Amino acid sequence: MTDALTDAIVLDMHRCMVRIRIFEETAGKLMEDGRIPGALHLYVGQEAVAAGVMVHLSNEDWITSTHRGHGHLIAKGGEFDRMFAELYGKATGYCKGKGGSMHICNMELGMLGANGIVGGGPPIAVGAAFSNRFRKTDRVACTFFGDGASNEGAFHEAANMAALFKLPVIFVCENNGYGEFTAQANHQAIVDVADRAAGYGMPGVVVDGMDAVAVYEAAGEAIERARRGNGPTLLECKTYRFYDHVGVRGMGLSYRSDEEVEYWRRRDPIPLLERHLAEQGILSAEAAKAIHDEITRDVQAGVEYAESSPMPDPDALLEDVYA
Amino acid sequence: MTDALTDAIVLDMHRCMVRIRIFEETAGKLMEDGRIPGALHLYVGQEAVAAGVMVHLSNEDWITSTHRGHGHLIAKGGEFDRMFAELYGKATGYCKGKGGSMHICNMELGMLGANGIVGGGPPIAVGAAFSNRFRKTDRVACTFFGDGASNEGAFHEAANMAALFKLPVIFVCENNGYGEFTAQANHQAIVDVADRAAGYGMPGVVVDGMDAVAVYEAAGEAIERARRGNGPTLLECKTYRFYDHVGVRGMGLSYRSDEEVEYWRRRDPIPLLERHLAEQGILSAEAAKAIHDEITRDVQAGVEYAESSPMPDPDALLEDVYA
Amino acid sequence: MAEASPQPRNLPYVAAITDGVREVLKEQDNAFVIGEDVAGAGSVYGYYKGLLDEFGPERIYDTPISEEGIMGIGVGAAATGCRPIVDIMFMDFIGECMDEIANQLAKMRYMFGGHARLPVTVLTMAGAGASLAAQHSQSLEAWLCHLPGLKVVMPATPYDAKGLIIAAARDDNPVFVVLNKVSLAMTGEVPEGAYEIPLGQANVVRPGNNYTIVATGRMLHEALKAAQTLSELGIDSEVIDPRTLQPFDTATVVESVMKTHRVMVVHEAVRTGGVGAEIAARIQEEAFDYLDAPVARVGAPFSPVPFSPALEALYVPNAERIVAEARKQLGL
Amino acid sequence: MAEASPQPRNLPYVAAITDGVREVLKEQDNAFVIGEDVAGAGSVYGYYKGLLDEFGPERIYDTPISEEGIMGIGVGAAATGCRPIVDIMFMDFIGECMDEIANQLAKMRYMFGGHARLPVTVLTMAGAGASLAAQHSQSLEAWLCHLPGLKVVMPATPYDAKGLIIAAARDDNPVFVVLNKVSLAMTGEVPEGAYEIPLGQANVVRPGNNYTIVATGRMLHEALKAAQTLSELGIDSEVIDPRTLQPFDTATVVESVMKTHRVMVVHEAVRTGGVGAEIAARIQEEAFDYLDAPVARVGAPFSPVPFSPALEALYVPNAERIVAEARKQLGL
Ligand SMILES: Cc1ncc(C[n+]2csc(CCOP(=O)(O)OP(=O)(O)O)c2C)c(N)n1
Ligand SMILES: Cc1ncc(C[n+]2csc(CCOP(=O)(O)OP(=O)(O)O)c2C)c(N)n1
Ligand SMILES: [Mg+2]
Ligand SMILES: [Mg+2]
Repeated sequence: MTDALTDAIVLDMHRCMVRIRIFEETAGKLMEDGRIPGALHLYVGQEAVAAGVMVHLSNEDWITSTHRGHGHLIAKGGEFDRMFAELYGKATGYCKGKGGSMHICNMELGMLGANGIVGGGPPIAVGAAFSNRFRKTDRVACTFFGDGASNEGAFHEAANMAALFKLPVIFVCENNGYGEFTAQANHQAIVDVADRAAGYGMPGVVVDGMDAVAVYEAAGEAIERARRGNGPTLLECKTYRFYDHVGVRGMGLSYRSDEEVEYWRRRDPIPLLERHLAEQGILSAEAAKAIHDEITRDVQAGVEYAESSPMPDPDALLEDVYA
Repeated sequence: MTDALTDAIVLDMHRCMVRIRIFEETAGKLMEDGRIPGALHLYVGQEAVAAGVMVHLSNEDWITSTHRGHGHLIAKGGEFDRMFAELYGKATGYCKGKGGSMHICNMELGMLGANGIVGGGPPIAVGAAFSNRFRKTDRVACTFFGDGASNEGAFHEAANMAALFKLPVIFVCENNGYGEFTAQANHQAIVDVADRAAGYGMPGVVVDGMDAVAVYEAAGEAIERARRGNGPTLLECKTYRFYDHVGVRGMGLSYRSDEEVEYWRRRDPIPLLERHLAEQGILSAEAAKAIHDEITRDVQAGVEYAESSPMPDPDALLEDVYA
Repeated sequence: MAEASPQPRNLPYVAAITDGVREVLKEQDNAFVIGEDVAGAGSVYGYYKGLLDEFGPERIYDTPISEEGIMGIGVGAAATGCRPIVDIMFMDFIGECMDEIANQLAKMRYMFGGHARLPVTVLTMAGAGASLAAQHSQSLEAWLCHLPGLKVVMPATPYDAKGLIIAAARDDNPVFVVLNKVSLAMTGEVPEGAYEIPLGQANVVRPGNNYTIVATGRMLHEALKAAQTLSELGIDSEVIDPRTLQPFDTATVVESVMKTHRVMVVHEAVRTGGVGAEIAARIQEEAFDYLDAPVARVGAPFSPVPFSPALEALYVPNAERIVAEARKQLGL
Repeated sequence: MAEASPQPRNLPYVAAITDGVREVLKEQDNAFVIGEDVAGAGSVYGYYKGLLDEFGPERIYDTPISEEGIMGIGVGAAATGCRPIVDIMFMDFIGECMDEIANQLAKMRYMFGGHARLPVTVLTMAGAGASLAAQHSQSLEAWLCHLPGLKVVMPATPYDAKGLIIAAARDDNPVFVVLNKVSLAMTGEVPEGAYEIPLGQANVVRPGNNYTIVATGRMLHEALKAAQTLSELGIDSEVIDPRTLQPFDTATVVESVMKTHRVMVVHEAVRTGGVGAEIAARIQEEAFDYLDAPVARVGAPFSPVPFSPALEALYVPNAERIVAEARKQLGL
């Protein structure tokens, strides 16, 4: 069985979610203001998934992420300063400014990168899980991917191989109902991506992705199962992105209704967890606010670090192509 | 409902299967003798699938095939002379000798080619089905593929799109238990490929691929369903190839036991159907033999045609690259 | 171009693409557009905006994120009588469907002994300079030009975008139209109505006497800027936009070189193994005795596209780099 | 080569591959082989035969038919500490995993700012001449050589096959070893024990004075035959096998050309857009003043590989064609 849910764990998840939220809102505004170049895909709304899964993992467990990857990295232990620096393209960023938002990574934290290729993560995670087994560790790999990504052939091949080899990998589908501007009903004829699991011979589990505790429980079982050598699980988390595919606009979008957004906003995973914490007497509203304030300051410090960091040296252009 | 099974239909299927069998055995020997260049993947053992599906189709219905494609073309109406000529690389072949066994085709018969790429057929068939719908015909597309091919991403993407668009396409998986030298249990963690259907939102049906009548019935339903606009079906036919992946050796192979081959040989679809035909008084043993003899002569004539046909002209090398 | 209307009209590159596709949908009943987010959203770059309303959902289709499947629909539908316009959102993603492109689309006709016709038009977005990093900034046309059976065009201007799309769609072969994302807002004259820029014919954009610059796609504009600077150094450059990379109009380039005796090839793609290598190899094959200096090549350096704007600015070729390379080549 | 045993021993190319992989599995605990039908069957061409028995199922793995997934295992396992040897049965199938190759394998290190190491060795089988038609006969190394982050080698002999495989596997970067199916039975000296052929160094196989032929892969042998014929015409050819195509040893080739003044590049791949274009472009860039004739190129014509033996014989470059092209180039 998975670790019993202690107060400490719930508080960890809460802090993690707030860290992601404030980082993302700040990053989004910096992009809109033209301070961060390129395109940012914000994780806002989906925080419970990253938090609920990652709280089970150590730095020796691997994850692969997506184009919407900041949340995964924060939950895996990413620091604001180096992350912002990367988004700014600065030399002090995790990737020396060469990766940016879509390729941000930290190998020491076991984070095998955001990925600009939809469906890019699963095959790599299966490779990492293969490696864990090969190197005789008991570590797992978790691959995060979207409902849209579940239609890529790469997902299919990775899932089949993982099940065949009974590899310690968890396929975490963050079903936010859209691939870019295309609603799920217009990209697949099924409602639950988890229904695909049976076709590979692995369990498929659906969980409320707005409920960190529910994600925690379901992920814990899948991870335990993987660690015990019983193979992969497809864990589908039903969630929602509060903003547009790129950027910080949430409402008034042509491809979804404001009512739908409001419905999901009422299910915002952070207030949901905070209510739970308050009811259980684990964290008062004031204490929660103090956490938000502290994290806001940390995020601000991160921005300042990034702003004051130098751009990469011209020589960096041709470095790191080969080992 | 699908057409009632008349004696004429069963006799058609029988003739079709015998045509395939004798063509293939002959072709295989010609390859072993070095008269046919390259590699031939023989369809022997699987004839009931091609026959049971194709008897429902007209020249306006499309099929895509595999590297193991002669049987599909014969069942779709391919003529021995032009087929042998193609296998010989002669100018009179269906592809003017440019395709050979792995690319043999006949567009007028609705046969979109054998395919050297495993998993190559399904996306093309989905395109053909899309085209049928677009051009407002009631024609269907059938795509044949192996158990091994079901692990290619291309199959996944094609199946998902077909179900999403409710396209008139039938995914006919010929599960012969092996992809080359790898048994199914070593390439996927499932027993029935049809289990994948639910993950796309289409029906999955398993049928005895050694029983032409059973294939006929199941295929008929799937095709009818498609024609009525109700979308695709994944039809899995359990079958077996009597010979090696390439060539005419059947026994003494390292990756499968002779007992296994013998088990399936006892289920040879042709004697099976002939017993049925004899029992029903539709076709006596002598009449059956006469069919075999007649087809043997036709095959021989086809070989002679091919042998006496000219090689392509050198100019042909650079022709047909562009329209 | 006979059909072009005489009325001058300026449009941005993005709208010229729309206009080209619109003309195709109007004139070809069997044409349809298919790709990721092309219908409802009109593509992430908006170049199909309005077409769904204008032509209806039977002519423009959103798909799942399945590049190999999408390209397969192109192949299967084309072989059976349609004229698909397939959209691959970023050229960087052609790797996802490279098998479908190389082994089916490019070869089916030949393998079938001529018994298939594949009138597929593929639109895809290439180019760096938008801080989109290594997986959303590539120019991979060299892969396609190495594949017999395909044609490849690279429109540099709004006029060319429309005219080449129409020509591509009228052609009975698979044609890749490699678009440039940084050019989307650039405006230029685009006549109303259908007109076609013949495939396989280069465009001598700036005539000149003693230097030739062959520049593909957006690099045309950098080459024109460079030509301006070079003219101040007494070099009168002829700037040629091949427009079509496959089949390549070697004759026009060679003719120019016979006049100018010195030539540079410029593209945005990685220099090593880019189409510039083939062009350079051909020039020296066919105009060897006319060359007063080696054929020069300008392209991206040998690294993936960096994210950081500071590095990307060094990465993408531009007028300055063209001038610098020309001075080196010409000993100025 | 210091480690090579002195004992001469002849092996066919197919066994030299096995021997190379065997040495790698012996010396690198974190190396494993993965691919379609590589374990039980020892590959369709048999070049892993015996390794399953020798090293056990923890070192050699059969996979489903899933090229993108297989390459993904290579990427993920390499980034996390293994040294995978990935087998892609036919080079024609790299299109199935081109995204994994181009966007993950080649770029991960760079995108990650150097924080990843991808010691993946990819073995794959190229080449025409076996009546396997358009989808089982291609030489697509040009796609790979256009991708910064990859290395590419093409062994022409049994000796090189073993030595280049070992060098590839010892390198900390992704290296593609492009094998040739028609060479499998060819024998040659292959020392016992581990030896390595340094990546990036060309091999001057036949020294000569007044003509240079640069020939890749199996074409080396055709070039050597052609050199023999040419010697009867008074042409003393130097024949160079680059061995590694990426990084390419331009210096050795240029040095030869400075001596001989005339050069031809030969490969089996389609001539247009093949690596020969890049090599030719570089030669004229770096040895322009030494060239007495344009750099000539011999490669496959611009069509898919035909099935018919009658046509395939015309398709694949050979000694005759090399001689004919050389005579044209040299005016003999
Ligand atoms: C191979 C590939 N195809 C298309 C895209 C363009 N693209 C980027 S994000 C995206 C939508 C992904 O949807 P989903 O997997 O559901 O993730 P979400 O954005 O909802 O988190 C698309 C189509 C891409 N980056 N890579
Ligand atoms: C993309 C691709 N990968 C691998 C191969 C090599 N190959 C040819 S046939 C085959 C096995 C196919 O198995 P299955 O789909 O079950 O068909 P069967 O041979 O059993 O009819 C393989 C791996 C190929 N032709 N194409
Ligand atoms: Mg989504
Ligand atoms: Mg099979």
